[in-house]
Amino acid sequence: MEALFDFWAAYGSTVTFAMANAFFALSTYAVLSTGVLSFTTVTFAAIGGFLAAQMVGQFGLHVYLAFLIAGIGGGLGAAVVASLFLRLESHWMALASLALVLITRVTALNTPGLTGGVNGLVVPVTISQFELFVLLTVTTLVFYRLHNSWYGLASRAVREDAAVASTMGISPYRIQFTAFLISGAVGGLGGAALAFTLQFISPDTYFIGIAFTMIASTVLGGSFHWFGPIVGALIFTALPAAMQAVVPAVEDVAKGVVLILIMVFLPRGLIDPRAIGLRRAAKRRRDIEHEAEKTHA
Amino acid sequence: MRIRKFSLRFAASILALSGAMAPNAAFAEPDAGEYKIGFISEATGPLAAAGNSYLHGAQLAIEQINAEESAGKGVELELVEKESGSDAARSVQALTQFIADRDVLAVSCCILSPVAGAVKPVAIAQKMPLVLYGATRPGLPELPYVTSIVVLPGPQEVKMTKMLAEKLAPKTVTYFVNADNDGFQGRFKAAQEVMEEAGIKTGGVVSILSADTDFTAPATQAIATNPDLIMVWTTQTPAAGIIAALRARGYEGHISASDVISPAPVFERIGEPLAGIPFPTSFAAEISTSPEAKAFAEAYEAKFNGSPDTYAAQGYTAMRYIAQGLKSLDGEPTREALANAMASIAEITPNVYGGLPMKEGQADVDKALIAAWTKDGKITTWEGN
Amino acid sequence: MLEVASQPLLLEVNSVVKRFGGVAAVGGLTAHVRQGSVHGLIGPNGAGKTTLINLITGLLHPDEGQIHFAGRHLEKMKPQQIAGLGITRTYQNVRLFSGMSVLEQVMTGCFLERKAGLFSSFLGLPSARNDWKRVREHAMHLLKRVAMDHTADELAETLSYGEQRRIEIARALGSNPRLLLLDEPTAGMNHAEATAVGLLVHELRDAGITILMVEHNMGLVTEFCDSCTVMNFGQLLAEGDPRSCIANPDVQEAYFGRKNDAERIKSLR
Amino acid sequence: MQLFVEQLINGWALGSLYALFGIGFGLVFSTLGILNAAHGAYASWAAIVGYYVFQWYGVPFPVAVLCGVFGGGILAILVDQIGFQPLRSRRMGMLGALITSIGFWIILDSLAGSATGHQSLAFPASSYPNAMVQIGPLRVPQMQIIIILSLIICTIAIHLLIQRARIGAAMRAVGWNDVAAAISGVNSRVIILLTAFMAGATSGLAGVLGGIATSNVSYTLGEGLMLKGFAAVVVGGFNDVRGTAVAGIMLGIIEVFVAQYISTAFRDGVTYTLLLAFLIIRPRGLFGSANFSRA
Repeated sequence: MEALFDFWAAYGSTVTFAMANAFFALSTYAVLSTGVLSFTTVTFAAIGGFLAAQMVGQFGLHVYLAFLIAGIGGGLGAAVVASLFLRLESHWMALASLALVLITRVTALNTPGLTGGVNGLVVPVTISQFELFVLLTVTTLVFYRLHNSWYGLASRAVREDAAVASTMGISPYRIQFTAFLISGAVGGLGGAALAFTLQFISPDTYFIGIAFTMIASTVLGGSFHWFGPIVGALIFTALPAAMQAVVPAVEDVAKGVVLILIMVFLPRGLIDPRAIGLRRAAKRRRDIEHEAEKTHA
Repeated sequence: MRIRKFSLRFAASILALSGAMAPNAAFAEPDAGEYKIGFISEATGPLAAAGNSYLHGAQLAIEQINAEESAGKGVELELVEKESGSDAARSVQALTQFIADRDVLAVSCCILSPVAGAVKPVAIAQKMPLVLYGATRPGLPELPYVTSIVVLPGPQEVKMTKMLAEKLAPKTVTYFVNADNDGFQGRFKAAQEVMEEAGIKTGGVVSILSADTDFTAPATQAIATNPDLIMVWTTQTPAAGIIAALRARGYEGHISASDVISPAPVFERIGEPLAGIPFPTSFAAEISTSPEAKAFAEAYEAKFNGSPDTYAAQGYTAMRYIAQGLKSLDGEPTREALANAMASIAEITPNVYGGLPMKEGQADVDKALIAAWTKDGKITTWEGN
Repeated sequence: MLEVASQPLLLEVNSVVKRFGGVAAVGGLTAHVRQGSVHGLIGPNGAGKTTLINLITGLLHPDEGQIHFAGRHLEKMKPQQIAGLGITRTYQNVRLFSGMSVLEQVMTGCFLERKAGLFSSFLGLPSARNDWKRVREHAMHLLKRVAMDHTADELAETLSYGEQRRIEIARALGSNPRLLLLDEPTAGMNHAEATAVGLLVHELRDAGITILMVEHNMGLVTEFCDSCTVMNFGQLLAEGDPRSCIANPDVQEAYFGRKNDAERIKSLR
Repeated sequence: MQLFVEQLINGWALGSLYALFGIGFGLVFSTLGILNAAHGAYASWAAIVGYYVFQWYGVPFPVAVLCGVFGGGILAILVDQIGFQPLRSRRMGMLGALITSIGFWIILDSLAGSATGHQSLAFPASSYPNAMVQIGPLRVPQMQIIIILSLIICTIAIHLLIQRARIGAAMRAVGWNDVAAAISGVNSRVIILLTAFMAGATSGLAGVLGGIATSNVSYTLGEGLMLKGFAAVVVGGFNDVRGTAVAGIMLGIIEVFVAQYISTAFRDGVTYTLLLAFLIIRPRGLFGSANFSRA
């Protein structure tokens, strides 16, 4: 029992970080599930993180209120980004979003009044693992509901074939714009979650590291179902901790190798509803053949 | 049993609190056994070069402490490392893992001030003694749990700047400074103040960023101000690059730098252009004369086949500090007792600096060495040539 | 026939030009589709038939000319707006959504039929749930119509090509269109299957849907189309009653001239 | 005035490095459709290979540079064949290759860190031309002249190759549509290998020359080049090496002038804002042609 307790204490923080990363992965998934590869989650996270930190630090707001403001701030940021970026073709879109990540850091570095500049901000309060868990559960519930709604159906159609979807009366722009709003809000929440988890944020907190963690988590877990990013974030966060325990010398190399292996052997990620359908179809075909053989015999 | 232990420990802590003068009181000894010290290392990532020195210094200290039994009779310390790559999130994770391990009594961490800032609240909240070994932002230590054995910048720089003003008598000084590093901003301002008080003009201030690598343009900019002395207040990689670029572009005037250029690999990389450039440091193996410093340098040389730099000295000191605190405890040591014991230490012994007073959990050295590389790669005392 | 000829025009294509890098895929074409008719669009490969369909549905925009649909100009509209007017289509190479079940495909086609807003459907309000159920039944009904209801829960991409075509038709019917554009609906089908499609087309027409279909099978065109347009090199070759169109010597030459073997072409299609 | 001209040349040389790197990065993006996060590692490794070849064998400067360039090219081929080739047959699009390249980035950077002992190394001053050349009143370091000339030569050579030679036509075909290219008789495997090699070698050249000129051979070398080279490619337009060259030089000069005359704090901000502005207002870059699209 005590050993279990120790284990939890040791790796509890990994779970906390995994949950924070799950927000980022879900935010990335929100746009990716409408066929947009975007790194702008980092920007939304920065907006949310610094907003939340300032709300709590400067104005003494309650953490929950700070989360709310972070989500709204991220969503507003996303509205601006979407209106600028959605006109671009997919490749340019990805590049523009990458450029925005770089700009976000430079901006954060040069606005010390808001972000603390190079010294960053100490976030004076924290949230419990349980609160974070509840928040993530609620967010996940949102994704679950969206997945099983008209929006979910339309977004999948837009992702698979935007042109075909548009001839059915689905506006890809509106779906993708909505996706950005969701991505922004969830990214903002994630930024706040990270701020309250780390209790210290600086412009480097919201930089390339998060961008790659979230993309990798999403693709690793699977970008075709909301459960994928969550699984991906958990694995991708736990991986370094596990690697450190197993092969500390080549931790980073091992992380990279795992990433490549997964891409080569499981390109659609761990959670893939389509694979289930394909397996079922294959089984059915076998059954039919089986039946046919039986009747022959 | 429990009550007796409690009262004993209570007595011990009273003693420890009241008597920093008697930290090695023979009657109070921790129980024999193996205890772990957590070390959040930075052996990969942007600061790996320095990170390795800190780690080596700490490893050597632990080895010596165990051999000498200087943390108590039968007390065996084990150094447990967790890598952070200078990343705040990974550092926090490493710390919480140490906190979860009941055998870990204290943790040492962090080169970067922002990372230290991230780790600090966790250590305080979870009551884990944390000894900072690299971060220099003022105000980081918070008794009893967070202490720092790194000397804050300031006095050393002032001392060197005064010396330079006096010996070189420059008319114009141009400064290089890290735009994105508070520590160096502070050092630059302290130096500039000294110079301007002495009536020496500021020719220009050239800002660079830590991640920069190309310094031909900044060097051109600095040379164009026609300075008699160029003071380089930047982190290691830029400092080395700036000095190389200044010399490559034909600047023949005086240059000064900070202790970032003291490690041997920097000389290996830049070579001759570094010769004769003064820098302040609190430890340099070749010119620190105390027997402790000599012994440390010899042991380090034997173990790692290279002379220790100022970072190694800090890693070494951090472990010595923890051992000294541990030794003053009685019975089964707890983190809280260790933190209190360390908080009450006024002088770390033995130390390689020839005196390292601790004030409010913050190391403070007033002896600064002004050193410089020779052409053949040795550090000597700078005489003002 | 007379009956159809008296019907008002539903779709008018007026001197439409579409160029791709200097080559005119459609070069000043004019064509008319009457309401309540089954209109064939025929012509050899590369004649610009699919381009025309893309122009009508807004996937491409004409460089010159106008397209009218029930009195509205379509030239500058976005595909989703055109779909909103009641034009839907199928594709030459079946374009079903990967990873979706058959029912989901058809429900996506019913997107315009939904009444619940994003928010109420997200909150799962009873009205939204009822709406979802209604559309689902509608979709099932459409699947039954194309005789694919038994595959509702299967992954569409695991089905045969002919089955996928029928699902695509069901999907296109989802929003109760006024004009249905079928791009080679019988490609890759045997005669019996193709005839079934022809019968389905008539059924749809009788239910009030106007149909414009690209078709290579001359037998089907003469059997099922009320009128037709023949294209070649992006231009109009003939328009009118299918039999007279095919009898037109220009059409004969353009369509069968080079190979001079209509039967062989038919069998290849 | 002299300062102005000297800084102009400094900026030009710096920008030439960005452009050299960017040409390689852009080649892979426009021809193979891969957004390659590992590209910076090619430059780091090229510099490291050049450094160790010199350290171990004491070869003359041009040989060390050539070895580095060759190393960069070979590395690019290895990464392509191990990481990207398996994805090609599956039509994974940009995302799959991006993730794999992130994996390679982590691995190669980490190995490069080990190879250099996490230190920043430097070529000894005696190993390369490090004198100053007197041009009128100006004194210009020899390395800057070498860098500037390297970019000019590489740009012209690669531009001619792509525009004139048959290989270039084939590369464009593969870039346009690999299926169509295969049908038209282009051996796309050979073209892919060749493109990868050229890309790695060009970026490698930027790495070696930059490593020498800035006395900084380390695993972080490529990262810096990557951020700015990426900007040069976007501003210049992906499928035109001339655009990348001009944009790179421009960015270098702007960067130096912003630092000299305005403030270092704004330097990167100006670069990236310019980058974003180009993406949004003129996504095809300075010289980009209108018909580049890969849906």
